[in-house]
This record gives sequence, C-alpha cells and structure tokens, in this order.
Amino acid sequence: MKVEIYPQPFNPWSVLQDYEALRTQSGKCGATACFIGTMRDYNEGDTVQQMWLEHYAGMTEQYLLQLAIEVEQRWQLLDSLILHRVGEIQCDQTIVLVAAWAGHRSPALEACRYLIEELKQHAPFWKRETLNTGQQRWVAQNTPSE
Amino acid sequence: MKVEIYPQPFNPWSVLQDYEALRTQSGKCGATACFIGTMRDYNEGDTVQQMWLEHYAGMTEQYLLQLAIEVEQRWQLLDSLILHRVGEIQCDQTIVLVAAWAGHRSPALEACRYLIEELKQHAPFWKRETLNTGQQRWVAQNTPSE
Amino acid sequence: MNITVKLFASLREQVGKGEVKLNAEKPMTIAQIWAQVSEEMPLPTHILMALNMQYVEANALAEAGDEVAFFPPVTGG
Amino acid sequence: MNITVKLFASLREQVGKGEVKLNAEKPMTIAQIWAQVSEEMPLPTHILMALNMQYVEANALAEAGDEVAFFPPVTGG
Repeated sequence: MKVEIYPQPFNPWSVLQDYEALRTQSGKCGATACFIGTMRDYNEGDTVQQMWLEHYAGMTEQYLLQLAIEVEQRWQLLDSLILHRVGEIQCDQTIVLVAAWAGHRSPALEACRYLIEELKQHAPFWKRETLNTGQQRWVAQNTPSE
Repeated sequence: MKVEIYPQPFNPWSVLQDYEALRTQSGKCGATACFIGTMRDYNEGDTVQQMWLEHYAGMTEQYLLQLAIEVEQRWQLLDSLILHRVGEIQCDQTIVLVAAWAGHRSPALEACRYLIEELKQHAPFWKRETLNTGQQRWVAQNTPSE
Repeated sequence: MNITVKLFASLREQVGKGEVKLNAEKPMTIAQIWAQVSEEMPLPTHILMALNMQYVEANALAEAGDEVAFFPPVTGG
Repeated sequence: MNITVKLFASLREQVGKGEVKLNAEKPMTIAQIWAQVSEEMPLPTHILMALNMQYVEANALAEAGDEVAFFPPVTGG
C-alpha cells in the first residue's frame, strides 16, 4: 500500500513499473486495475491554460490512507496505490493515479472505481483553473459520477 | 487504437509508456483506465506451474479489432489498446492488457471493463494449464464476471 | 475447391485433427461439416463455430473457399 | 491553549484568512468557531468541516489543542 502527494510532475507508468518491481513476485495476483486522471485543456466550455491544486496537508494524506485501508479490506486486495499531484499543473500532466491489485478481476475493477469516486467526493483537494483569458476560478464541485 | 498478440513476455507499464509517448499530446484526455491480467500460480484449488495460451490466428486479431472499434464508438473514446500474450506463459507474466482513454472518467472506466469482459467471453484464446504434478488440462471456461 | 476446417484446443485433441480440407461440391451447413470432420460425433453442447472468422450458428452455410472453425468455450484474458 | 482554525481554497479567499488561533477557555461547537472566525457570516450551505482532520458536523465540539478546518466542496482527482 502506498499513498503519496506529488508536488512535481510524475509519469504514472514508470511509477507503476517501479512500484511493481519492488514487490516480491508472488503468483497470487491475477488482476490489476488502474485509473489515471489527466489535466485537460478545457472545462465547462472554457479553454484552461493551467491549474493550481491545493490540498489540506495532513488531512489529505490521512484520508487517502484510510481509504486505501478500507478498500484493501473490503475487496481483499493484494495491494493498492493512490498518488495525487498538488501545485501548478499543466495540460496533459497526471493529476491522480489509483490502482488495485487482486486475485481476480472483479475486486480489482470495483476497488479501482471506488477509489477514484471516493477520492473525488471526499479527499480535500481543490482545483483553481487559469483560463486562456487569464481569469482564475475555483472549480465549484466534481460531478458525482460524470 | 492498437491490437496486438505477443508471443513473448512484455511489461505492460513500459508498453503503455511507449504507446502514450508516441501520441501527440492534445489536452483532450482527462481519463485513462486500464486492466491487466496476470498469470497466477493457482486455479480452481490447484497449484499451476505454467500455462500454454493458444489462439485462432487471424480470427483473434479480427475479433479484437472489431471490439476496439465498437468500444471506441460506443464510449466516444480518444484511444484504446488491447494486447494479449500467447504461447508458454510463466507465473507473474502479463496475459492481457486493455486500456481506454477518454475525456471523462465514466466512459474510460466503463469501456475498460467492457473490453475485458467481452474479450474473456468471446475472443478465441484457450488456456492449457500445467499443474505442479505435471498434469496438463484445458481450462473449461471463464467465469462470467467473477 | 475445398472448405478448410480448423479445430482448436481441447476439441482438436478430442477429434484428433487440427485442420482438414473438405471437398465441397455444393454448400454445406456447419453442422454437416462437423459431422463429416468428427466422423459423426454429436455436436458438443458448448461448441463455438466460426465461418470465415466470424461466429455463426450450426445452420450457417459454407461453400468452397470458406474457412470453418470449431472450438470450445474461450478462456483468454 | 488555542484552537487552530484553517480555511482553504475559495473559503479562505472569501473570509480573507488562512489560519487563525482562537483562544478557547471552554469547548466550542464548530458552528460557534465559524461564527467567530468569519465574523458572523452565515455558514455556507455546502461547507465542509473537519476536527483534527476528520470530517464532522457543525455541532461537534472542539477544545483547546484541537485543529478545526473549513473548506468548500472538494474537487480533486
């Protein structure tokens, strides 16, 4: 299990590769599901130039750790991972990465979806967008399940 | 869109990294969902030593390509990827990788799940397991959705 | 011209043939092709059938030049 | 001893404060703390509140040494 807040850009695939490489190969994992959220250049009909991501240092990490523990227990996962960017984010950069490892595909897929939905609804992060007009605005709220 | 059958082992994360690196960064992708199936050392209560994966060369590729096209259209995806191993497979090696790229998370997650469920139900692949007793057996059928 | 018939996985082992060329003077149903290739084995309940690499039912018609395949439930992924 | 009060994102900008130390001689509800920090602004409808980094409702009690936070709906992921 790993939960981490990244103030700098990261490549999700190389992080996943490095993370798995550290693990003792066990033969027990049959399924890995992961979700990656990336910064788009548009939102609610406007062109977005960049984004600032604020978090509540301390509570955010604690919330995500509680979430990972809950999910690992509920779906009997072998492992889970939650990574999230903060700070100034540019288009095409990774914002969030969640992953779930399990014996079979249903727990991995369901846990992965639950991780991202819960994170989006409850983890204390806030996005402030800078539009191409220079205007800055706080994103009002996440769509419940788009 | 890419569909490929691998007769040799591949690392799913480095394949994903290379695949994305080839793409023109567009700012349109907000969500990537992927699923990876891995060979376990157990199945139906027995210890499995290795596996042989057979496919119907020609039909398998054609079926997977039709599936990718269907999924990209149905969920308005930006891109999709289906990779599958064949031949002799050892524990912890990747068997299958499916991925879906979309503007928002729901289409990416739903398309990813559909890809793996359809592939498991319809793509012409067959697994023959070699148990640790030396016994060989064909896997009778995939669980509908575990 | 022939119909090419392919069998896969456990079905290939049961029938003892991986590929057969059938002389096809006129169109045949997939069921007729099975009967000929398997030497009158009853059609297995869960068998899957393909004509030119598309899934079909046992009453589909194949003719010379076509490729027909029989295989057990798929177990990929 | 004080209660530390933190405000985040748009709420920090609206109230004009990011962090405040409140002198707490006796326990206070989160609603009372909001009233004091915001100088009697009504509690925003969708506001989220945390006590020692766990979500709570407005009637939860905080005392000296505690950390209380107010923030708008979260928009991570």
